[in-house]
Amino acid sequence: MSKSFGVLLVSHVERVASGLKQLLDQVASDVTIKTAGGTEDGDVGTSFDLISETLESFEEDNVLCFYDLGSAKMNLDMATEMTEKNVEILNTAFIEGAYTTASLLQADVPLDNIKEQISKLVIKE
Amino acid sequence: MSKSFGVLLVSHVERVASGLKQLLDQVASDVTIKTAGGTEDGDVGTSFDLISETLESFEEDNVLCFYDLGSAKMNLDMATEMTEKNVEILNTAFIEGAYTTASLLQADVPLDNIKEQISKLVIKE
Amino acid sequence: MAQTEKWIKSFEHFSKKITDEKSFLNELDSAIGDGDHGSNLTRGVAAVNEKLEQQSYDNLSDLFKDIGMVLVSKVGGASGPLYGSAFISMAKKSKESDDISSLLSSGLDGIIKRGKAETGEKTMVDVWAPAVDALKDGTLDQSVIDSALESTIDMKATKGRASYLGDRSIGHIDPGAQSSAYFFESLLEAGVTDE
Amino acid sequence: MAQTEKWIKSFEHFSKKITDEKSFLNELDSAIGDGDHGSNLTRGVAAVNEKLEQQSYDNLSDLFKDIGMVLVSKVGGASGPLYGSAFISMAKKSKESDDISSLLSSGLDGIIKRGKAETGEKTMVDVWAPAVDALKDGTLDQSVIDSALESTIDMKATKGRASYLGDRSIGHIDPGAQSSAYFFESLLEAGVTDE
Ligand SMILES: Nc1ncnc2c1ncn2[C@@H]1O[C@H](COP(=O)(O)OP(=O)(O)O)[C@@H](O)[C@H]1O
Ligand SMILES: Nc1ncnc2c1ncn2[C@@H]1O[C@H](COP(=O)(O)OP(=O)(O)O)[C@@H](O)[C@H]1O
Ligand SMILES: [Mg+2]
Ligand SMILES: [Mg+2]
Ligand SMILES: [Mg+2]
Ligand SMILES: [Mg+2]
Repeated sequence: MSKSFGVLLVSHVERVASGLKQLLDQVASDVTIKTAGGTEDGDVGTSFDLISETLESFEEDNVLCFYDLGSAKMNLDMATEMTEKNVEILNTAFIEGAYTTASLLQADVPLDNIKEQISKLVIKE
Repeated sequence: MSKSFGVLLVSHVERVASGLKQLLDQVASDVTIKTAGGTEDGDVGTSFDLISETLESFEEDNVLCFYDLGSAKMNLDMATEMTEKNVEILNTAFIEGAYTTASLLQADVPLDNIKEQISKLVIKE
Repeated sequence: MAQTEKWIKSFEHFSKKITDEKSFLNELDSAIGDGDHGSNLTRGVAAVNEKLEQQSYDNLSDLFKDIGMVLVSKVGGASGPLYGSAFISMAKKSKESDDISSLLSSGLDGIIKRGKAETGEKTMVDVWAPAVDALKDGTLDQSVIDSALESTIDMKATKGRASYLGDRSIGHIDPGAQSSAYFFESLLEAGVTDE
Repeated sequence: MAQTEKWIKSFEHFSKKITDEKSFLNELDSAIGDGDHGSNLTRGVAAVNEKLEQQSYDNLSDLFKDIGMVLVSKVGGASGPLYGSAFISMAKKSKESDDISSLLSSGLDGIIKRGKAETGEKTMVDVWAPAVDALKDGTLDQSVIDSALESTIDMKATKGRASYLGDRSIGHIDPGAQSSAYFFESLLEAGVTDE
């Protein structure tokens, strides 16, 4: 845990989430990046339990979350309401927002600047 | 080939491309969706050869392409210049743009309307 | 019959309808979504039934909370957090009231809080809202449910997956509205709504 | 020595520099990118060398075309289509001219067409553009290359991966500018630029 923010990637598909992590790890090797992809049975969908467990498993107190489609957001919202962690859900383009954020976290850019920079990637809500 | 447009997904990571196809297949079972993810060795990156071969392999004459990061776009541009196919590269959020487009192709929405609908997802270039 | 038992009875009706109509719900969802609404809810209600068999309840709050959490955990689609939030919201409300229209009204609040949909956006809210209104007036019956359900056909979806389809979402029943219709029918059949 | 041989010689120098400095290029790319620029180009030049060993060339156009296509195919990162487009563009140009500054000028055009970067965006263009200008004036030497390379340090990247870093891209040498510096040094060393 060398940065104060962790990143959680929530996708309907396990491979999308874990593949995206692979992409981000290349540019943000010191950022903790975790995934909650698919349902617990490995189907397409999202799992509140998986999201919650993954959130709790961060050493970091602050977690920035990215998601693919709106129904993932609802599970994320619920998990956020039930955790002690300081969670922020970003409504950016999933891959592009997560990529930019991870790059900037790696470079120790402050959160406010990151948010400003990714504000042009907000396409949801 | 039951629709006049195919969809090509180009990602730096094989799993992201194939996972996204899984997500789109659910909502667009009659749309031909193909992927060119990662390099030919399975590393993170994109491959001009893989993109070109995949483009050629479409039965459809018209292919709509989505990509994750800018360097994928360059390989896509080159492949586009070298094919006889009618290729259009969309600069939308990768997952969200491809998802919306596939859904609308499935519902036989004309291309112009699709483009208008995804214009708010354009975040690149 | 105690309210708790009536609610359990009602959930049994709901389970059966969902499970029997799984393919139909999937079909509705195929037209304007990803085709899994029936499968999602069938998985959810099966898990709830398992839970209810193991447990006995002497108050509505515990019952609703368990139903809600199991649905949230097991459904896997948008309808999981939505129905889940309805029950969790009812669990809270039932600590201060067992009035059926107050309960379901807070269930609706839970859905709206979670999904941010208003009426007219072609979602389950378009069945829940008129049904709750009718409950308040004491006029909830099958015809209220049917016409609420049918009203979703001409709507254009602006929330949920169907919203990606824009105008092409028009002309179809919303799958979540259909499952919600089953939900309110089950309440009527189990007599939960009789005071 | 014929131009073709000089160019092959030059590419050998370039290959050796890239391969020797692979880790350094990766390091530069780690700071503002994904850390693979050295590995990408090493893979690319190795594949070109294999091709050149199998083939003999009596004209620049065939040579450039083969180098360009192999780089496009094998590099796997942005620098593949960029260097590739430079060589493919030079292949076309060499059919009408073997003037070194005309050739490299069209190489630069190829890069710009592909990457849409202007000077000042912290990319390989910031070495190519001043180097081509100096070639036209007959003033290209190591110091021109060095100062072009160093000029990228203070630039903010607005193209390529480094652009995601915004202001944080400032203070680092651009990896593609570094490999391009090797490219022009190799031209000097092989005497391609001597008329
Ligand atoms: N934001 C929302 N607000 C209210 N209801 C919604 C919302 N999003 C989706 N729904 C309801 O959920 C139903 C779809 O559920 P389901 O198929 O299980 O989820 P998913 O779309 O994730 O596959 C829709 O038919 C709609 O009634
Ligand atoms: N649009 C562009 N125009 C010109 N040069 C670019 C552009 N994008 C990237 N580059 C160059 O490519 C280099 C990175 O190459 P490389 O690491 O091989 O590719 P990738 O970024 O795909 O990993 C950068 O340092 C820069 O010089
Ligand atoms: Mg569904
Ligand atoms: Mg689903
Ligand atoms: Mg790189
Ligand atoms: Mg790379």
